[in-house]
Amino acid sequence: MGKIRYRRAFVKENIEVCRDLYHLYLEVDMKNVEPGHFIMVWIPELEEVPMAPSLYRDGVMRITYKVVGETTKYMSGLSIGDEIFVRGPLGKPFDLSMNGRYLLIGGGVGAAPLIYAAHRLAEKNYSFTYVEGVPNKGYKMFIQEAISMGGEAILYTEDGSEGFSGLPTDYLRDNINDYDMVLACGPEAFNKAVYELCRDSKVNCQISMERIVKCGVGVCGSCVIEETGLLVCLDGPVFSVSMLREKGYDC
Amino acid sequence: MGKIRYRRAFVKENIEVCRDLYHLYLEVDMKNVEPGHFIMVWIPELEEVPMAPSLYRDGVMRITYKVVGETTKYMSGLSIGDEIFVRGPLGKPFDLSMNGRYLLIGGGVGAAPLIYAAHRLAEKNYSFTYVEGVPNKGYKMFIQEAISMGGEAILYTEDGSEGFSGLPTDYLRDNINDYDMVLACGPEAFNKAVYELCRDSKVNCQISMERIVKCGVGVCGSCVIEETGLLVCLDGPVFSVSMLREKGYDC
Amino acid sequence: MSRANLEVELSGVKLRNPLILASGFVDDDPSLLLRAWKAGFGALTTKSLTPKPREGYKPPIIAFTKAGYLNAVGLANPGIESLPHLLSKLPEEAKVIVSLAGSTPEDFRYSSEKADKAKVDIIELNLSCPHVKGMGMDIIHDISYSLEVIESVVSTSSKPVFVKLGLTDTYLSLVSRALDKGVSGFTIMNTVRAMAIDIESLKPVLSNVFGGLSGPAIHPIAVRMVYEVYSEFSIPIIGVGGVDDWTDVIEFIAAGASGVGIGSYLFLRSVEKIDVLLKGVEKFMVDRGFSSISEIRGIAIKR
Amino acid sequence: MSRANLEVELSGVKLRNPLILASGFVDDDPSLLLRAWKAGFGALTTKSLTPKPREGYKPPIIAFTKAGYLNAVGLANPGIESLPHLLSKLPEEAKVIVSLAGSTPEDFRYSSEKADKAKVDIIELNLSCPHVKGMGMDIIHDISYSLEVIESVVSTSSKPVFVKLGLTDTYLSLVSRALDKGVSGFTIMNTVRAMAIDIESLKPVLSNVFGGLSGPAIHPIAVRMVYEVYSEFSIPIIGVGGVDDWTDVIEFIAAGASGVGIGSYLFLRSVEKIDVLLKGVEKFMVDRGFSSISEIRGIAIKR
Ligand SMILES: Cc1cc2nc3c(=O)[nH]c(=O)nc-3n(C[C@H](O)[C@H](O)[C@H](O)COP(=O)(O)OP(=O)(O)OC[C@H]3O[C@@H](n4cnc5c(N)ncnc54)[C@H](O)[C@@H]3O)c2cc1C
Ligand SMILES: Cc1cc2nc3c(=O)[nH]c(=O)nc-3n(C[C@H](O)[C@H](O)[C@H](O)COP(=O)(O)OP(=O)(O)OC[C@H]3O[C@@H](n4cnc5c(N)ncnc54)[C@H](O)[C@@H]3O)c2cc1C
Ligand SMILES: Cc1cc2nc3c(=O)[nH]c(=O)nc-3n(C[C@H](O)[C@H](O)[C@H](O)COP(=O)(O)O)c2cc1C
Ligand SMILES: Cc1cc2nc3c(=O)[nH]c(=O)nc-3n(C[C@H](O)[C@H](O)[C@H](O)COP(=O)(O)O)c2cc1C
Ligand code: FES
Ligand code: FES
Repeated sequence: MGKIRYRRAFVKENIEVCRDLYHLYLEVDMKNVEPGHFIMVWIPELEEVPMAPSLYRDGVMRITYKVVGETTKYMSGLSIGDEIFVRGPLGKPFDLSMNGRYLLIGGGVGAAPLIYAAHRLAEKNYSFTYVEGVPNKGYKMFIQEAISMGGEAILYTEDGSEGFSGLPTDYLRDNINDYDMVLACGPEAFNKAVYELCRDSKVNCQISMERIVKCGVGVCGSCVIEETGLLVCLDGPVFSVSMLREKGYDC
Repeated sequence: MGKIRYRRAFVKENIEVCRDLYHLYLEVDMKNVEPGHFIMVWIPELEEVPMAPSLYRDGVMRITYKVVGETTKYMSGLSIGDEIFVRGPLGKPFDLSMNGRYLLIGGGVGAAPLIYAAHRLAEKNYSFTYVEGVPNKGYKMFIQEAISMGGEAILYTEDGSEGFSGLPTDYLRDNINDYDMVLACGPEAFNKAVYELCRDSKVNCQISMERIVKCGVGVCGSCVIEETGLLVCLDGPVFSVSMLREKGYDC
Repeated sequence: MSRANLEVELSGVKLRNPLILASGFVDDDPSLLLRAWKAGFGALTTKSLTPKPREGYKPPIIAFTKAGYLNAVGLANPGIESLPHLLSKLPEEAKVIVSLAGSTPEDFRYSSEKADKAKVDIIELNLSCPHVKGMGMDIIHDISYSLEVIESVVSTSSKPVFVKLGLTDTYLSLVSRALDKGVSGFTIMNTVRAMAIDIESLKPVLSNVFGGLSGPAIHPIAVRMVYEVYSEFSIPIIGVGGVDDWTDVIEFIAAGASGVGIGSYLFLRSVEKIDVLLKGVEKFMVDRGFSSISEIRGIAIKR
Repeated sequence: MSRANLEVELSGVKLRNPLILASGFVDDDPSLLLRAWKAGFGALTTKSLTPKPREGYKPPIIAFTKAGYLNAVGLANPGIESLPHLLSKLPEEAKVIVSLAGSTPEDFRYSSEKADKAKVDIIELNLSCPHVKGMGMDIIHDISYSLEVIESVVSTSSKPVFVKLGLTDTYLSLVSRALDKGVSGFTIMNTVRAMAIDIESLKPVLSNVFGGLSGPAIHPIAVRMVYEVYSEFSIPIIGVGGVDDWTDVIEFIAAGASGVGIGSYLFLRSVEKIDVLLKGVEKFMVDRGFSSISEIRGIAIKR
C-alpha cells in the first residue's frame, strides 16, 4: 500500500523545442524507471497527468511533453529550481530482452519513450533504427541523439520541411520485413496503423497506448482500451500486437 | 502489525507429573522460540495466559504448567488431539552467548525455561549445573533430563523427601563463586533472593520474572515491575541483575 | 486437491462463488465487465450509476496510505441509460448487481425503473459514498430520508434490493427499519471519509481533499458491522472492505456474510488475480473439512 | 545536524515538543510515567481514570490486524484516587494530561475535582471509548448528554479542559457546542469500534468480541477530523491515531494539530523509541527550513 508516494522533483531545465513542445529536466530520485514506464506528474494546484520519461539517468529525468491543456500549459511555465511532484514508475515497460534488429517508430511526442528505449538498446549493443514523425522540422526532437548513440535515425515531416515527407508509417510499410521487433508510440490513429501493419506481416511489435489515465493503478477503469478489457495503466501502456489482437482490438 | 497471529496447536500428550503439575506436548509450527521466550496460550472459551516453553524441538512444544486457576485447570483436562491456540514467541530470551560455567536455578514450575536453556547449553557443550527446588519429590520435573544431557543436576525438596532438604537458594549461597553466569526463574520471593545474592557477590545473573501479563506486547502496563518502569512482556521476561538494579528494583 | 462447493445464495440468486466485484472497480465498460466475469467472480457490481452521466473529480483521485487507499472519484459514471450497453457483452449466466446513486427518491426511482428492465439480479442502493455532497453519507445520516429513498425503489422494483451501508452511528436502526420496508439485504460497507497530506508538498493529495478510505484499514470495521447485523437480523449480507487475502474472505463469512466484495484488492492487481483468493478459500475448506460455504457462515457468532 | 525548535503551546501549556503519550499506554504506574517522561515526551496522558478502580476485560485484550491493532482493555485503571500516587515520581517540570472516564456528569465532576488538586496541566474527558457500555461512545453519540458532562467539569475546573473525540456522525456540531461551553481544545481521535475473527479457531479474538481499532488503519480518518476541526475552528488540537513514523507527526501538524499523541507506535516498542520520531521531525524541519512547529501547523489547509 504505502508504496506509491510522491517524490519532490526539482526543475533543472525546461527547454522549448518549438512553440508547444518542451523538454523538462527534473532532478528526482526514483528507482527502476524503464523505457515505456510512465509516471504521474502532480501539480498540486491543478492536476495530475501521466508522462512517459524520454530519459532517466543519474537522478535526472527528462520529460518531453506537448502543451495540450491546462496542466501541460502550466508545466511550460516552470523555471529552474521550481518543484513539482511525481509518483511512479507505473505500468509495464517495453520488453527489450530480445537480441535482434529493432525498429523504433514514434509519432509526435510519442517518440519520448522510444528514444529512452534507444538508449537502453545502445547500451546493450543491439542494432536499431529510430524513426521520428513530426509536423515540421521545428518539432524535430531526438534525431541527433539517436545518431550520437550509433543508431540509424530517420526523420519524417508532414510538410516535407526536412527529412522524408510523409508519415513514419510509410517507412514501416516499406521496411517492415527488415526488423525483428517494432516498438511504437504515437497518437491513436498512428498506433492503429502500426498495429494493422504488424499484425498483417506478423512482425513482433510492442505499442505504447494512450488513454485518459486517472487512477493509474488499475481500479477506475478510465483508461480501458475499448472492446478489449485491457487497461493502459495496469496491463500497459505497452502492449504486444498479439495481445491486442487476442483481446479484440480489431473489433 | 499482522505479525502476531495465532497458530493451531494440537495436543500430543498431557502428562500429569503430580496433582497440579503437568507437561503438555503441543504440535505447533512456530519459528525461533528460544529458552526464556514466552508464548500466549489461548483457550477461546476462557482466557489467554503466558507460558514459557520448557522445550521446543522438531515442531513439538512442551509446556510445563502448574494448575493455579481457571485456565490452567482447563488445560489439565486437555486430551490428545484437542486443539488450542498459541501466539508468540514474545519477550526477550536468556542470553546464552557467554562460554563459561552456568548455574541454572529454578523454583517450582519456574524450572520450565531453565531446562530448555540446559538443552541449548548442552548443544553448545557449555558446562552447567541444574538446580531444581520443589515442595516434595512428587514434583520432581527435570532432574533426569538434565543428567541425561551430561549436566550436573541437584534436587532440593522443601520437605526433604528426596535430594537436599531446603531451598535451591541455599545452594546458590554456598556455591555462587563457582559460576560465571546464573540463570534463575521462580516465584517472586525466590527471584528476589537470587537477585540479592547475585547483586552482592557481583556474579552475572539473568532472572526470568513473573507479573500479570495481559497484552504481552508492551502497551497495557499490567506487567510492570514496580518502581523500575520495566515491563516483563517487552523488556523481559528475562532481566539481568545489573539492569534490575540500575532501574531501582532495590527500592 | 479435492474440491469444495463454493456456491452461495443471495436472496434467491445463486452465485458460483461468494466473490463479488465491488462497485467502482473496473466496471464501467462492457469489455471490463466481461473480463471480470471471465476472471471468475460470482457476481459483478456496476459502478454506481446516476440518472445523468457524471464527470467526477480531477486527478489525483486516489492516494496511498500505509494501511489502505483513499479515493475521491466523485461518482464518475456513464449514467443509468448506459446500463444495457454496459451489460451487452456478458453471457446469459452472469450475475449482475446494479449499483444506483442519486440525491432524491425520484433519482433512485428513475434509475431503478431502468434497472428493472435490464438483465440485473439485484439492485444495490449506494447511500453511503463519503465524498460527494448530497449523494452519499448525507443521505444515510438522515434515517427518514434514507427510508424514503428505499421505499421509492422497493415499492416499484421486482428485484431484490440491497442497501449499501457506510459507517454511521445509527446504522443498526436503519437496518431494522429498512427491513420493515422490504429491503432484502445489505452491502457492508462503503469507504470511510478520510484524507492524506503529502509530506513532500504539504498539501492534501486528493483534488477533492477528502476521500473514502478502503483496503485493509477498514476490514476490522467491516467485519464488526457484518457481525453486528448478522447476529441481530440473520439476513443476506455482502461483506466488503479490505479483503486482501483469502483469510479475509473466510473472516467475512464467519461473521455472517454470504457474499464478499472485492475492491481494493485490485489496486495494482489485475482481476484475474482473484483466482488466488478462490483457491485459498477452497483449500481452507478442504483442509478443514467444510463442504459448503453455508457451514462457515456466521460460525464465529458468540451467543 | 543543526537544530530546530520543537516547542509547542497547548492552551497556554508549554511543551518541549509536540509528542504526547496517548491515554492507555504504559501509563498506570508511577515508574512507567517517569520512564516515559525521561524518554522525551512533551507531555504524558494518564490512563483514563474512573471514580472507582476497574478490573477491565480478560485477555485476549488485544488483536493484531493487517493494518492496525484492536484493543478491549475495558478501561482497566486504578481509579482517580490513585492520581497523586501515579504522578509521585515525576519531576516538577513534567507536563501531565489527566484522562477521565465515567458514566455520568457526577462521575466526571467527582474525578475532575480530584484532578484539579493534583499536579496536572490539562484535563481530558474521554467520551469516546468504543468498547465499554455506558462509558464512551454511548455518551458522545448523545450530544446533549455530552454537553452536560462537559459542563459539569468546565464549570468547576481551573484547568484547561480537552474533550477526546471519537468518530461520530455529528462530531463537528459537538465541537462547536462544546466550545461554547468553554472547552479549550480537542483530542482527536479515539479508536474505532471494530473486531477480528481468528482464522484458526474461527472465533472472535477479543474476549469482549468488540474492541477499538488503532494504528495506521485509522490515521487517515484522524487526519481528516483534525483538518476539518482546525479549518473550521482554529483551536488547540491534539492529533492522535496511527502515528507510525515521523511523517505522520508532520501530517497531523500540517492538518492543524499542535500536539501529537503517540499510542500504537508503542506496540512491541519501548518508549525510548520515540527518539526516532523526534529526530525525524527535527531533521525534516532543518532540511526544509522550518524553524518552529507553528510554521507548519495547518499549512495544508486549502482555503
Ligand atoms: C502512458 C501515457 C504516457 C504519456 N506520456 C506523455 C509524454 O511523454 N509526453 C506528453 O506530452 N504527453 C504524454 N501523455 C499524454 C499526456 O498525459 C496528456 O497530454 C496530458 O495529460 C494533458 O494534460 P493537460 O491538463 O495539459 O490537458 P487537458 O486539458 O487535461 O486535456 C487535453 C488533452 O489531453 C488528453 N488528456 C487529458 N488528461 C489525460 C490523462 N490523464 N491521460 C491521458 N490523456 C489525457 C485529453 O484527451 C485531451 O485531448 C501520456 C499519456 C499516457 C496515457
Ligand atoms: C513470562 C511468564 C511465563 C510463565 N510461564 C509459566 C510456565 O511455564 N508454567 C506455568 O505454570 N506458569 C507460567 N507462568 C504463570 C502463568 O501464566 C499463570 O500461572 C497463569 O496465567 C494462571 O492462569 P489461570 O487462569 O489458571 O489462573 P488465574 O485464576 O487467572 O490466577 C491464578 C494465579 O495466577 C496468576 N496469573 C493469572 N493470570 C496471569 C497472567 N496473565 N500472567 C501472569 N500471572 C498470572 C495470578 O497472579 C494468580 O495468582 C508464566 C508467567 C509469565 C509472566
Ligand atoms: C476507486 C473506488 C471507487 C469506488 N466507487 C464506488 C461506487 O461507485 N459505488 C459504491 O457503492 N462504492 C464505491 N467504492 C467503494 C467500494 O465498493 C467498497 O465498498 C470499498 O472500497 C471497500 O472495499 P475494499 O476495501 O475492498 O475496497 C469505491 C471504492 C474505490 C476505492
Ligand atoms: C491498549 C490501548 C488502551 C487505550 N486506553 C485508552 C484509555 O484508557 N483512554 C483513552 O482515552 N484512550 C485509550 N486508548 C486510545 C488511544 O489513546 C488512542 O486514542 C488510539 O489508540 C489511537 O491512537 P494510536 O493509533 O496512536 O494508538 C487506548 C488504546 C489502546 C490501543
Ligand atoms: S487509469 Fe484508472 S484503471 Fe487505468
Ligand atoms: S502485559 Fe501489557 S505491557 Fe506487558
